[in-house]
Amino acid sequence: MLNELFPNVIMDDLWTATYETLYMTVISVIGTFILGIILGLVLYLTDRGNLWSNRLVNGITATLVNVFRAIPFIILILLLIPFTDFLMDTIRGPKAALPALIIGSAPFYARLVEIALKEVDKGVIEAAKSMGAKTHTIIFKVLLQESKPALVGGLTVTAIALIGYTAIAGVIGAGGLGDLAYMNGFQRRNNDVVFACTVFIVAIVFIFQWAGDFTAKKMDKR
Amino acid sequence: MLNELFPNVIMDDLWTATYETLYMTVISVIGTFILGIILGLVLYLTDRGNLWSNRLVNGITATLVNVFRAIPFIILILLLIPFTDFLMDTIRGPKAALPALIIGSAPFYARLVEIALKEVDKGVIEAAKSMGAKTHTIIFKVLLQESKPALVGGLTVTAIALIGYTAIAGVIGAGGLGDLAYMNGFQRRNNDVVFACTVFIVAIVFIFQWAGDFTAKKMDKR
Amino acid sequence: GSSEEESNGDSNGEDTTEIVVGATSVPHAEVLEEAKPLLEEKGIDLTIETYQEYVLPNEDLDNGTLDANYFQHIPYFESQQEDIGYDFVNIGGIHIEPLGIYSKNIESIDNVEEGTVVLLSRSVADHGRVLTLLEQNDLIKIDENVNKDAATVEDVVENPLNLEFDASIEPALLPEFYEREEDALVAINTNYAIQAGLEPREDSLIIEESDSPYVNIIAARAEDENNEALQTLVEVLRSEEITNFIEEKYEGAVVPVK
Amino acid sequence: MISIKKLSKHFQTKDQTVQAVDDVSLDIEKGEIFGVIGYSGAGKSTFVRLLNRLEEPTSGEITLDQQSLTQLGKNDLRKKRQKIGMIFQHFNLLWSRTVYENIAFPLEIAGVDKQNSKEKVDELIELVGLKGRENSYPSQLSGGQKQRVGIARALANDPEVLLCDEATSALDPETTDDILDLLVSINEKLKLTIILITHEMHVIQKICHRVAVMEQGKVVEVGDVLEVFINPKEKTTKRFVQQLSPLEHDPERLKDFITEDESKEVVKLHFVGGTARRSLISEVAKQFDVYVNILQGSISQTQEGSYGTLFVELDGERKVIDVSMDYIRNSGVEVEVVTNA
Amino acid sequence: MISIKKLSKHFQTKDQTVQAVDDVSLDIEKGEIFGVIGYSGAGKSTFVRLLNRLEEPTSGEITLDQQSLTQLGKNDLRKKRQKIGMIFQHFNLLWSRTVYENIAFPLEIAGVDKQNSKEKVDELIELVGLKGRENSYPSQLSGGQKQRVGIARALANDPEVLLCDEATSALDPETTDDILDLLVSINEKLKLTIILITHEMHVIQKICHRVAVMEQGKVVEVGDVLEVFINPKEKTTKRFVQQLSPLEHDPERLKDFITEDESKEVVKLHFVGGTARRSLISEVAKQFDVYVNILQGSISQTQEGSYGTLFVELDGERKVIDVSMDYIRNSGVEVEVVTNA
Ligand SMILES: Nc1ncnc2c1ncn2[C@@H]1O[C@H](COP(=O)(O)OP(=O)(O)OP(=O)(O)O)[C@@H](O)[C@H]1O
Ligand SMILES: Nc1ncnc2c1ncn2[C@@H]1O[C@H](COP(=O)(O)OP(=O)(O)OP(=O)(O)O)[C@@H](O)[C@H]1O
Ligand SMILES: [Mg+2]
Ligand SMILES: [Mg+2]
Repeated sequence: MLNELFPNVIMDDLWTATYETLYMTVISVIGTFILGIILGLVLYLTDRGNLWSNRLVNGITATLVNVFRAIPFIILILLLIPFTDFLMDTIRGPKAALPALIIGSAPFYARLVEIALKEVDKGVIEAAKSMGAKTHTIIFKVLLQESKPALVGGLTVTAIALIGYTAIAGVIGAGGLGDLAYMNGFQRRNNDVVFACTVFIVAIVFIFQWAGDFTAKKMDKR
Repeated sequence: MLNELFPNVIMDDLWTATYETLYMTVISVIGTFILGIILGLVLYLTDRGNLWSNRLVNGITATLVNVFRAIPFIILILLLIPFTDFLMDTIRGPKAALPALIIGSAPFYARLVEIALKEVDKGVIEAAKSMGAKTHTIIFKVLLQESKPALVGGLTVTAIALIGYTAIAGVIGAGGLGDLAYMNGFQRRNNDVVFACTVFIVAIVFIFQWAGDFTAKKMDKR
Repeated sequence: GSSEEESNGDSNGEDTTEIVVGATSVPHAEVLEEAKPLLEEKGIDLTIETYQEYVLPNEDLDNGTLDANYFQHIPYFESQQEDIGYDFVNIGGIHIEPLGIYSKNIESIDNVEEGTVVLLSRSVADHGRVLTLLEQNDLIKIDENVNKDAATVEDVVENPLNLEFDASIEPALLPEFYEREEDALVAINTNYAIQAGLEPREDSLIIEESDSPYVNIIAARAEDENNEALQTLVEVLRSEEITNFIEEKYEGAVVPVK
Repeated sequence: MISIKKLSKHFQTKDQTVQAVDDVSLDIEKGEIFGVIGYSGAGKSTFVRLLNRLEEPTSGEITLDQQSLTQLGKNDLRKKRQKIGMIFQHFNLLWSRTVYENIAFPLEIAGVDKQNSKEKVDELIELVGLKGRENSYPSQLSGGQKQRVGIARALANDPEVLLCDEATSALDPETTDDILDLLVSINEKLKLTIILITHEMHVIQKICHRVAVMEQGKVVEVGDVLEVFINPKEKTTKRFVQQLSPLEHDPERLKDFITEDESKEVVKLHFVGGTARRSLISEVAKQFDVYVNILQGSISQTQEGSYGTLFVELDGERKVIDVSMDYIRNSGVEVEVVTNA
Repeated sequence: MISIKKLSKHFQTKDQTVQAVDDVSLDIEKGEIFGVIGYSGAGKSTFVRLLNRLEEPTSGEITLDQQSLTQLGKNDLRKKRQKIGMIFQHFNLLWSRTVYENIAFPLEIAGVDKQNSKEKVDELIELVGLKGRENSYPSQLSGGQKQRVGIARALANDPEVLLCDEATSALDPETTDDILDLLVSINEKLKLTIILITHEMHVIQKICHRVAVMEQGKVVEVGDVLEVFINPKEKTTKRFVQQLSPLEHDPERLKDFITEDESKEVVKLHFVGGTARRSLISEVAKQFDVYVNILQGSISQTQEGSYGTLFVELDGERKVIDVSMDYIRNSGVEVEVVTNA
């Protein structure tokens, strides 16, 4: 039955592509999370009136973040090839896509982190300050804790955007479902492949969204 | 001087591309804003425990939003061709890119809207309820007002992501700076064109980011 | 839309005819740009629509957005007609972009080791070409039942050296891979090779000959087979001025059809 | 007017079920100012939040003007709520709106036109003493100023019922008095029904007609203010009433006077209004050979006579002291000998 | 210990400059409990926020233990702050932490190990009466419960200075008393310096040594509690002191007694401690042919004698009334004839 409806779909390919998509997404979500939180914190903390208030650092970080968001992803991949080669020792395949994926989406997540941090009640930051908390403590025990639901929500959004980026990462042979849909589906006019890939991607998106929503809800004690 | 450093850059093309990018971005930001706010509100309001708490509607909206985020943008553009033809009466050029741009980024903004709305203090919603406010009033005068800085922040992030999307929209001849960079720069190995385009894109990103930050800050009376 | 412009052109009759031609950026669009003033002299107003990939230009030709397109070679043109059922005609071949196989470390095509990686463009239109080239050098064998021009990696039936194919690379990035994947065989379209500073005839291990069937053509809808404007277009593109331009500009990466 | 029947609200936390409101039945009349007191966590806030259904009851029924509030449809509830003002313990002001806009909000909701709205808001701003701060945002206000914005907002739409959750507890005595006077005058003029949570007994005393005492979700005592004050039955109530004369029970300070000495006795005189004569102490001094030393306490004049508690030392012969005590008792004043416990 | 010199803080709003704290100079001793009162918006919160530099002063200087706080580097300020506890008017609890974790927070900051921290936190939870609610989140607590978490948190790290901004104003009298007792005992045991903002005068009376009265950013009166209470100079102060015996000045209720009748005189007796004899009223009754009817008022015993105000009616012949009044005056009690103004 399935074979009739999907004559061109090769299950093995589909699974490999799924694995590649998950591999790229999960690892780059982790990288994006770490890098994005750091950048977001710097953006927030160095903003006027905040803990590290520093125009210069804020300006530089904002510039970096903006520039990396400005460069079209495909060109970013190209620019990063030497760096990728140095870091990953390969410039092909899912592994090679990671630097571009992370560098492409971390600035984006950084902005979401910044927005989330701005929503933290100024009162509790003051409370922590009044207890003589180190900036380090304020960051880890107040800012990041009190903005958890928004941070997780933002990460979910970023993760799903990343799934979209992995499709573009196909240009360096990274594979994945988006690439399969383009190569074997779209280019060869195999609509069944496009459809099957889309269903799989939708499923992954749903799992990510559900996990994100669940975690955010669980964390929200307001 | 400039001609020497940028031998392959044709200023007219650059300006046209800039105009195209701005045209696509600005119009689709407006569309995304409207559609995203509506979807985000529905997501938030129909969530458990909120004003319109409705599992079914929430489920359907979430599915729609997730599916449209799941489809790789390049495939989305192609899938939407009939719809675009019907709506815009053309399937080529910047105008034809708009439906795909809006439909591709509105679900994304919708999630950011949802996150922003979740940060609104439950107490003020209760206060409005206790005054006998209509849902309509609560939406427009409480939820959207009290989350303004986060909504604007999210829109800025989305707008900048949209600039990236316009580059992909090049496949249907939408033009724009990203396309110029890719076609005349990257594909022809004219690094000066890539560089010039990137500088222009960065400038646009900066203007968007600055305008967004400024507006958000101005609105934040906390 | 451009179809309106076209009807305008028809009603205006003799003075100017407008034609809309779809092309990929390099070299097609560049060649057309060069031809534009020449065509103007002959009363033809050329509009160039640039495409990034190889599906839409045929689609747009079919639905009337374009009057002709100039991006595909004959084998792709034929396989598309067969697969999708377009009713197109070949108005005339213009040039060949010979495709070569390069490698940084492999000295000769006879020294290819077991398990070598072969990198191909992600454009399906190129796959058959590369595979045919490899078959001609006895590295693989393609299923006899498939049209060689439309063959894909899956159609390789004999692969004695266990070559590992990766057919998903953005064509413009192939020179980068050549630089860095030193042990791989990289199939690079000549235009990208030149732009990256390679000398196709010298640096390639194997390269298509000028009798290659992969001639890039002007394609049009069947009903326009005898369209005068399109005939003029082919004429101009084959003229000496354009031929010289192609030879000078692309230094052998693009070879005009004689 | 408001009739509450077997109202309960339970909260589920990870470890336990909190019975915030537990089987409460009450009737509150139209135009009444009804006080609710109780220890922190007794369920007072939850109780008033049930009254406009900000909290859905676990069980029980609330009838407002013959209408069952608990069964009201969404739209009817909304309309009803426009006539129920609420002052929140934590203010719940909109940070995105200025003082003026916050107060105008209920008027916007009720669809009052700009002109009328402006008049009303200006008047309220004047009344709560925020003139000149109309354009400030809540973040620029002090705690008490925020509270006053909350009060003005609750009054803006001329409610028929006003729910006050610790409306004055962030306010200084002067402002408190002003606000209370305002509430009383509206109450009298417009027959506004007020339900008022507070832990400040002088607020209850000053403006409430009746008072209910809550403890662990239950109403343990309810009655006319004076009645409850004069004759508090529950321990909680007694503790609250004591707040009115905070010094009287300070045992530390009485200790020095309580001695083994037979000729001196510390007694607590409890004036409960009614028959008690005001000149009691000088009468005793005149008739018996004892000195009456007032140690501490407070007394006040109400419509129904003297009310209050005095701690006095009776100084004289043992026998005379006893006789004097009998005399005082017969005048309708409760007498209690204070010993060092 | 804390020395404040010419301290000012101005806020700029759209329309105007608010002089929240205006040229305040004060000295607060180690181990002192220092009260601050004032109307809403007087600048009290801003004042204490300046003391730990949550608000940067516009001008002026604060010295703490010989160290200029205003010139302290970031790191030193941080260390200093660990020894300055603060209870916020709006609690400022972390919603992401349970009651237990909120109270343990300052201990985490100070790097106290888990074991010691647990002991301390459990003890504090017990003390503020939140046993059993350790694992609740702030959103599950009542207003008073939140306030108590804030109090426990401020005390967790054994501060040397405690800044309390309306620490008890959300609390019922019983809990308030418990908290105040706790503060006094820590104050005595550990020489804790407390600066306490409140608008509840009985809090000042119960635990403060000195009190400052703020008005429009300025300290208009400052002195020992009893002194200020007995002899309030400023109108604001008088209004606050009146809160202690809220009924005494109720002119409405005295009116009925003030008549044209020559043989009756309503007088206000002001006991100011010191020489005033406690048995004054019975002495008068015994010596003169007048009846002394206590109308209202309150009196209390302090270390320095009786203190308070009584309104009494003297009933007898005109001449005798005058003589009695002289007698009372000579006993060191202020006498004032009350007329209907
Ligand atoms: N950030 C600010 N911007 C502008 N004005 C402010 C700001 N913070 C406080 N004020 C103003 O400063 C004055 C003093 O405020 P403060 O909070 O110190 O008063 P307070 O004495 O604590 O009053 P309350 O008893 O009502 O809490 C008030 O008029 C207030 O409106
Ligand atoms: N959402 C909730 N989840 C769990 N428990 C709750 C919740 N809201 C209130 N409670 C609990 O219900 C009880 C009653 O709370 P309520 O706020 O009604 O007290 P209250 O009498 O207003 O106290 P206070 O004077 O301190 O404001 C408290 O023990 C409180 O912890
Ligand atoms: Mg409460
Ligand atoms: Mg204050």
